[in-house]
Amino acid sequence: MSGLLHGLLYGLPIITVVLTVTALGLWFERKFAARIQSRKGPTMVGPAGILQPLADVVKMLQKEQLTPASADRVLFELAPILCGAFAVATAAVVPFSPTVVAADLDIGVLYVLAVNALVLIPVWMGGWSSNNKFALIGAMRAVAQSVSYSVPMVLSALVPVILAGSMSLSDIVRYQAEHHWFALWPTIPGLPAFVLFFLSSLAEANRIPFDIPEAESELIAGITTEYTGMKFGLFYMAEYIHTVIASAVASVLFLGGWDGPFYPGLHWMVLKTLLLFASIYWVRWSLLRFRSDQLMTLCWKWLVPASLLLVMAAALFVKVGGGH
Amino acid sequence: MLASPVSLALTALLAPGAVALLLAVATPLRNRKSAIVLSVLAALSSLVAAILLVKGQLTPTPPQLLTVPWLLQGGVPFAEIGLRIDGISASMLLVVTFVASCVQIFSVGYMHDESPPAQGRYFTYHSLFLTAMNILVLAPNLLQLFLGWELVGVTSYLLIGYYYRKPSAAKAAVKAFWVTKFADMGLLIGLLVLRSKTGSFDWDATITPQAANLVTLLLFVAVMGKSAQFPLHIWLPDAMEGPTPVSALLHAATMVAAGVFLIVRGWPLFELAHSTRAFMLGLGSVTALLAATMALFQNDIKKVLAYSTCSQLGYMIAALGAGSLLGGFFHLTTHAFFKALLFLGAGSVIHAVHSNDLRDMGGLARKMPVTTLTFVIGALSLAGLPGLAGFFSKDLILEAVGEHGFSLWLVLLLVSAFLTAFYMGRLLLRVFFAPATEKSSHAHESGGFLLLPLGLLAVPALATGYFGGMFGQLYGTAYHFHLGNIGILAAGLGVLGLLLSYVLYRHRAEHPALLAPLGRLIEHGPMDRLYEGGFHRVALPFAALVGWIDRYLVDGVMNLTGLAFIVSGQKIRRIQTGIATDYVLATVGGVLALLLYGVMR
Amino acid sequence: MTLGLCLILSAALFCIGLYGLLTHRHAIGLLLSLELMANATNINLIAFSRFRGDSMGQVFALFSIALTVTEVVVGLAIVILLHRAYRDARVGRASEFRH
Amino acid sequence: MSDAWLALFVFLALSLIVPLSMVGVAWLVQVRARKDSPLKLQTYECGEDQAGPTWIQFHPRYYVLALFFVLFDVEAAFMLPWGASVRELGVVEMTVFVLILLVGWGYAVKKGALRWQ
Amino acid sequence: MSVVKAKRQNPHFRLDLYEPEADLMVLNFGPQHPSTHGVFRMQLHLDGEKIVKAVPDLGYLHRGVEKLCERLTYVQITPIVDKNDYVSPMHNEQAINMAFEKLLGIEVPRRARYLRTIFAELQRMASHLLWLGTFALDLGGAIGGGASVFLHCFRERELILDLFEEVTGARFHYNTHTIGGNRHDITPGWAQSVKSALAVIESRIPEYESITLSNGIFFERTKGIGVLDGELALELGITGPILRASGVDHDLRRDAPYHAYDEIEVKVASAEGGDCWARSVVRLAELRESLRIVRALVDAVPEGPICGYKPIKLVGQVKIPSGQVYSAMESSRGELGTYVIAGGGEGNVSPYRLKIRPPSFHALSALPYLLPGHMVADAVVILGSLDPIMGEVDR
Amino acid sequence: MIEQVGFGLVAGCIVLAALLVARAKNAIHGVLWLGVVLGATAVLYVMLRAPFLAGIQLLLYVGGVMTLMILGVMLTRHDQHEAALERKRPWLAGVLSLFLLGMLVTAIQTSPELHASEAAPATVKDIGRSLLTEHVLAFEALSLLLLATMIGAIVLLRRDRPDRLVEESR
Repeated sequence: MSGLLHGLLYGLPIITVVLTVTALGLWFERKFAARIQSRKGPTMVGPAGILQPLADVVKMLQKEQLTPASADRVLFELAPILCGAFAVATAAVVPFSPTVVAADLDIGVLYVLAVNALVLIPVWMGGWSSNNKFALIGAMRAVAQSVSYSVPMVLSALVPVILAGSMSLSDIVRYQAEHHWFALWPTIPGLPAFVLFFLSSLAEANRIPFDIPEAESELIAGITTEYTGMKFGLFYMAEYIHTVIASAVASVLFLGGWDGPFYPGLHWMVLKTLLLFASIYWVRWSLLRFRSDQLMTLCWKWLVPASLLLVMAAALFVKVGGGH
Repeated sequence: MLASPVSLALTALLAPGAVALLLAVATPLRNRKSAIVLSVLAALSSLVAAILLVKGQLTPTPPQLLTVPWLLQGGVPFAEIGLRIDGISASMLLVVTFVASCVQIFSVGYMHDESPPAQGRYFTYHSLFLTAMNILVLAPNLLQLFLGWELVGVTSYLLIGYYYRKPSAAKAAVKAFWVTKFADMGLLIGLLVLRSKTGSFDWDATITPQAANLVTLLLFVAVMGKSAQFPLHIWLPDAMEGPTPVSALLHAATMVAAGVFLIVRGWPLFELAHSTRAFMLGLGSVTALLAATMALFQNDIKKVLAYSTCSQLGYMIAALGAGSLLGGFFHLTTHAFFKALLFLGAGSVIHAVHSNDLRDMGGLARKMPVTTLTFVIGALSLAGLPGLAGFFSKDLILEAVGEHGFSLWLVLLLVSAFLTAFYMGRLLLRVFFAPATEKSSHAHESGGFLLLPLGLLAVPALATGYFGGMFGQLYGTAYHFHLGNIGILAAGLGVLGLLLSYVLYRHRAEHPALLAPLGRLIEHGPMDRLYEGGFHRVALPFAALVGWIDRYLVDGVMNLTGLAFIVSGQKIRRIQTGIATDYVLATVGGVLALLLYGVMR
Repeated sequence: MTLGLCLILSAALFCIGLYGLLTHRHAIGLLLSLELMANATNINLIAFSRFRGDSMGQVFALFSIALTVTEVVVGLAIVILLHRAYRDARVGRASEFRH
Repeated sequence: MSDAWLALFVFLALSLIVPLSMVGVAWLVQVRARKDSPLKLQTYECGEDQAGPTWIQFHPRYYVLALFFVLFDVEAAFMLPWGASVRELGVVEMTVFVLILLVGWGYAVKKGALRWQ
Repeated sequence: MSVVKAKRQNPHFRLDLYEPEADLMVLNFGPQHPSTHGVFRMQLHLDGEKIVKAVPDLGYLHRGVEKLCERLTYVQITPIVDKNDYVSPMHNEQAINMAFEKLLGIEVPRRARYLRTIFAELQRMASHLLWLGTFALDLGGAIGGGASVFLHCFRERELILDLFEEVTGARFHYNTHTIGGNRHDITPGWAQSVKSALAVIESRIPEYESITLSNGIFFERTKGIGVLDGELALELGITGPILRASGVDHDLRRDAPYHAYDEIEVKVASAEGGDCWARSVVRLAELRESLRIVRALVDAVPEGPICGYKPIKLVGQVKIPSGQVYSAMESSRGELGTYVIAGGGEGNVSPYRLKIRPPSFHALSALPYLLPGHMVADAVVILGSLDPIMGEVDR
Repeated sequence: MIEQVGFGLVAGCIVLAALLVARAKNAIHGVLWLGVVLGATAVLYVMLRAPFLAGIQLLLYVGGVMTLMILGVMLTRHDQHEAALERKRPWLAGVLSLFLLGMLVTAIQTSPELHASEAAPATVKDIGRSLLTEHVLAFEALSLLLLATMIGAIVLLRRDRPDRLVEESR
């Protein structure tokens, strides 16, 4: 029974905080992008426009929800909900501090990977059920991109597992706190694996900056073309939530999670997450898009073998006695 | 020691085996040059393994066995298969792999003009043959030997029929196959008899002399087939339809010697079987003489060599019959080398002249000096010229036969030694030293791939004789050469034969008048005619009778049953809808019925 | 939750899969039903592993999952080939096999 | 089932409730059109009528990509338990495993099966 | 859809691209699409994401400008044609007035010619900046790096529009050219403003180049995409930067000088390759070249009248007797020609027939040749690299 | 208590979704329902103290096989996706299946109940050790199988020339 209580007591605040951070992140992104583009960004709603995301949500809630006549109705309605749910679900196993973790599973890494593999399904569902060609092309791109990038993601997630000798996220952080952050040492499997993991976990869910399935200059709005109102909002939100949580997971796996001097763990964790989060937007607002096939080639030709090599390198490192 | 004998033997066995399998399966690979490279590499690695094995066996070691049980029947293996490594198998392995390597290298040049797929096929067969031969050589018991024996027969069939578009080649292949298969029945029955008498397929099982006689006699039937002993020798000359390197490898050096090897391997049995050995001595001597006479008048260079092979195999059998294990095997070895050399030399000549016929050749000594030199070495070795390999082994045989006193068999063997020298002399003169003909005038020396194996083989053809001691060691018997009366006599006969041929054929292509009637008789192939007659008189009427019974009695019954099946089949075939789910349904129904039955019971 | 209950659940799943296998016409439907049946067997493996306190069942289930995945891969490739040949993925059309 | 898993299921339920409630609220407060218009429910195709069906048959080459993903995922599934206890286990076995798979990868790259277009 | 039929319809249907294992998806790309640069439709036949056949469909922005011109007096035409190529209105005005002047045989004063040249080049810069921005938008998306480039380009374009505003009072549809010269003279400090604006733009050009030409992603996305060979380009009547990117060195400013181009040397930029990359290279080089020309001319503007025609007081005042003429100039997109048959209308105040030859129209005709074989994402890039302005295509 | 309720929920979920798979009218829906079955099975695995297998089930089955299936459906023609509706002899199949179910249930009921062992459930490390020691041969053989599948599928699906097109254009 204590499990139920624990889930409730930690789950609710975590979800709330994640949502809030996401909203703040949205605001931050708009400000940040505006700065990059020599604009000011939102200024009207609240101080420095900080309540703009809230205004957006209210707007979306009010909008009329349309379901195209020729769509597959059930799947069409279901897709955004599942998408949002899966995006939040990953947060369950992330240790935000030594104690703040909703469910400290001993196969946490596997759970993260599995949920990531699932995100593809609602995305595809949304695209396919719209019965819209742009959405369908977006869905096919989403499938291809997710499946491709899930391979290097899984493999690079193996690196910390091997180094720490455990699949529990908490254990991995604890190990890093006792030794060193994996992104720093052993640098050779660590740092590239970090970059690989982070990028491919974004790419896998077709998230920024790998949002080719939604590339609006080509596909209008990709899979969300037919979505209106809050259902579109859910897709949109899920994207940001996912980005936040992917940042959190990456900082747990490679950047020592809550480990850091002077400040309590939670602060460090939030700081690292936000830094990664900001770096994504930095990339996003300054780079052009790859073509989908170029991304795919990049993944299969280089990232997959590279991640395999990293895994073997990590195993060798452990075997020769590094990190005890 | 680089590696354990077992792993060496495994290498020797598996390298060509793997290549054969790979080439058999991977058609794209087979259709390219890679087939040749792979095959030759496999043969060479086998050779290296064999050399190392022999080196290891030179110090006295107990036989190494690696066996796995086969065909378990209630926990008891029906037989075992595996490897047996001792002096005999190691030395035989060396001979086989050495000749095979030489022949494969030779084939690279010889088969050069064939299309790549055809070459690939050829080399695949070669690898297969080497595998089969190694299975045979390394066999720990008669059953596996039989396995290898049959496989070798199959590859022989494939290689004889290599030019399958040529009717004569196809016919020859079938003939060889059936004759040897017929003989192999003996081996099979012998095997079963052995098993029933001793409960195993091992040749060193305890057995009564009587049973040994029976078994060995049956085995010897197979040997007669494989080693082309009279009267089952008829397939060997026809087998010359295959490519010449094939003749060199299979039908001169290794496969036909498998029969001899069987006797050597089964010596514990044959040693007990005195009557069989007496039969062997007689038959071997007769074959030696008969084949030698037939070789006299052949105009096809390969047929001369083929009959000569028959004759030499007769020698070996006679030696074994006389009880000289070492003699038989020693001659097998030397013969393998010089006969392979001769065949390859003949191949080189045929390659240059584009004809098999002796009458088209002549004057090649100038044009093909290397071929000539090596060929002459081989021929003189075969003729038993003192100092060359053939002399020592032949001497050992004659000594062994003559050990029990002067006998008819010794005379036959001596005469055939004389004849051997005579026809080889004729061959040499006709091919190399006679005036050039139209065809041979355009001939020129062959390329490196053809000459390299000739050179390689010429060395043992020259020198194997001096390694008798080594072979003795491998066989666990002492060997000391001493020149006895018989040896001098044989050598003298050899020289005489050469001289006579020089006198008779120096200036003329035709046979001298003196020999003409004999020549006519033999040219028409008395044995073939005998077989043909037998075939017409006996087999055909019998076949007709069987055919009648078949057509009117059996067929009638069969047709009736067939009709019944067709009718019912047309009804039943509705079940076969071709729809997978229907089959699943039927399966489930069946399973359920079975379950029900189980529950009810 | 007892072993018996797990086995009954697995049996039910298996029979549903069998029903699907017998009734579906579309090749994809057949594959789906096969998946159900494979899943049923995996449940069995895990259940036995749980109630006997033995890791073997899990290892086997792991292998079984991997094998099922390859089965689906090949199965779908065949479906696609069938489709390529007949422009139709209904197994009934493939009854031309029998000719 | 340990407490952590119970907590996880609670969390999953919560994470499903969040988007559900959002959609629910949106359904309550959304602006509704006074009159239905079939044009509004038309599928968007840049303002034109749909040209041909959307749910078409796709090319099999997409399948090869998914196939490789699944097979590599299988590989990863086997690498996970190994990775968690590399310290006690061998690397060679896994190296062989990986190398064999890389052969398949090389084949696919050579045949150009991993392209997307 | 039968394959064979499709082949007959379009000789450039790429048969080798289509493997009939899958259905073709027919997709309307436009008219309401973010990347069609206006209202333009391409019907794409897709095999997966690969374009097998492309049918451009235009006319969504047809306003009947040419017909309208027959009802308007010569003076009224200038502000109307401003809206044709709404990205470079100056060129439209100049082209139409050049035709009328040629018909009337009026000499334009030297000062006016200088001003016209400066305006033309400034306009070219503004147009190319806008092209760069939208092209980056096509490549990078409105929510992404593309938007950043886009906004930066607009920032610089704004400077040029400010300059125009200072002279003409309008930011977009200037109506500043008239028959025989200009209507507005430059203000006293204008030359200085021009130079400071140019300095800003020049300082930012390396920035553009760093996010385009020296950017790996940009290279990957444009190199070898949409290759148009010079021969086909000539055959299709394509002119301007697209033609020059295909290796044909042709520029009216140098080859048939007008305005003050005979007094200044124009270094024509051209490139080999004919792909989107080459087109980008050419346009960026032209940006620099225009900058150089303006800078050279702005201090050398001679004194004198700005109009060689009597002051116009009424719209019907200009009367052109019967005659016909074709005159052409190099706009930002290529040869902008005007063909006028005068003598229609009541009292010779309107043209009998007026035909505009817009360069974008010809550029679009290359689409069926360029698109097949590429992917949907490339279609956007190719279209963007052609830089069509639907206002002048559909007129 | 919570276990019983949980098991009941999960089992109900599995059976219901499985029935929907078997009766699916649209192949895509069938695939998605299969996803529900597999996901619920993962929960069952968690209850059976096999969390690692649950994760693998999600990763491989739900993530992987579902994707494959979805693509498989999209690679066939859509007008036939509805063809799953056409079914054959549902009565016969139903009776057979029910019969089999009855027999199985009887067999399970009559066999002696196995009591839950209190042995510690297998951990991930146990599985890893078992894989690379006892089952190392099967493990390596699996990699060969995967290799064969890869190559086989590529070869199967490869086509050098679109021959149908050639015929048509003649």
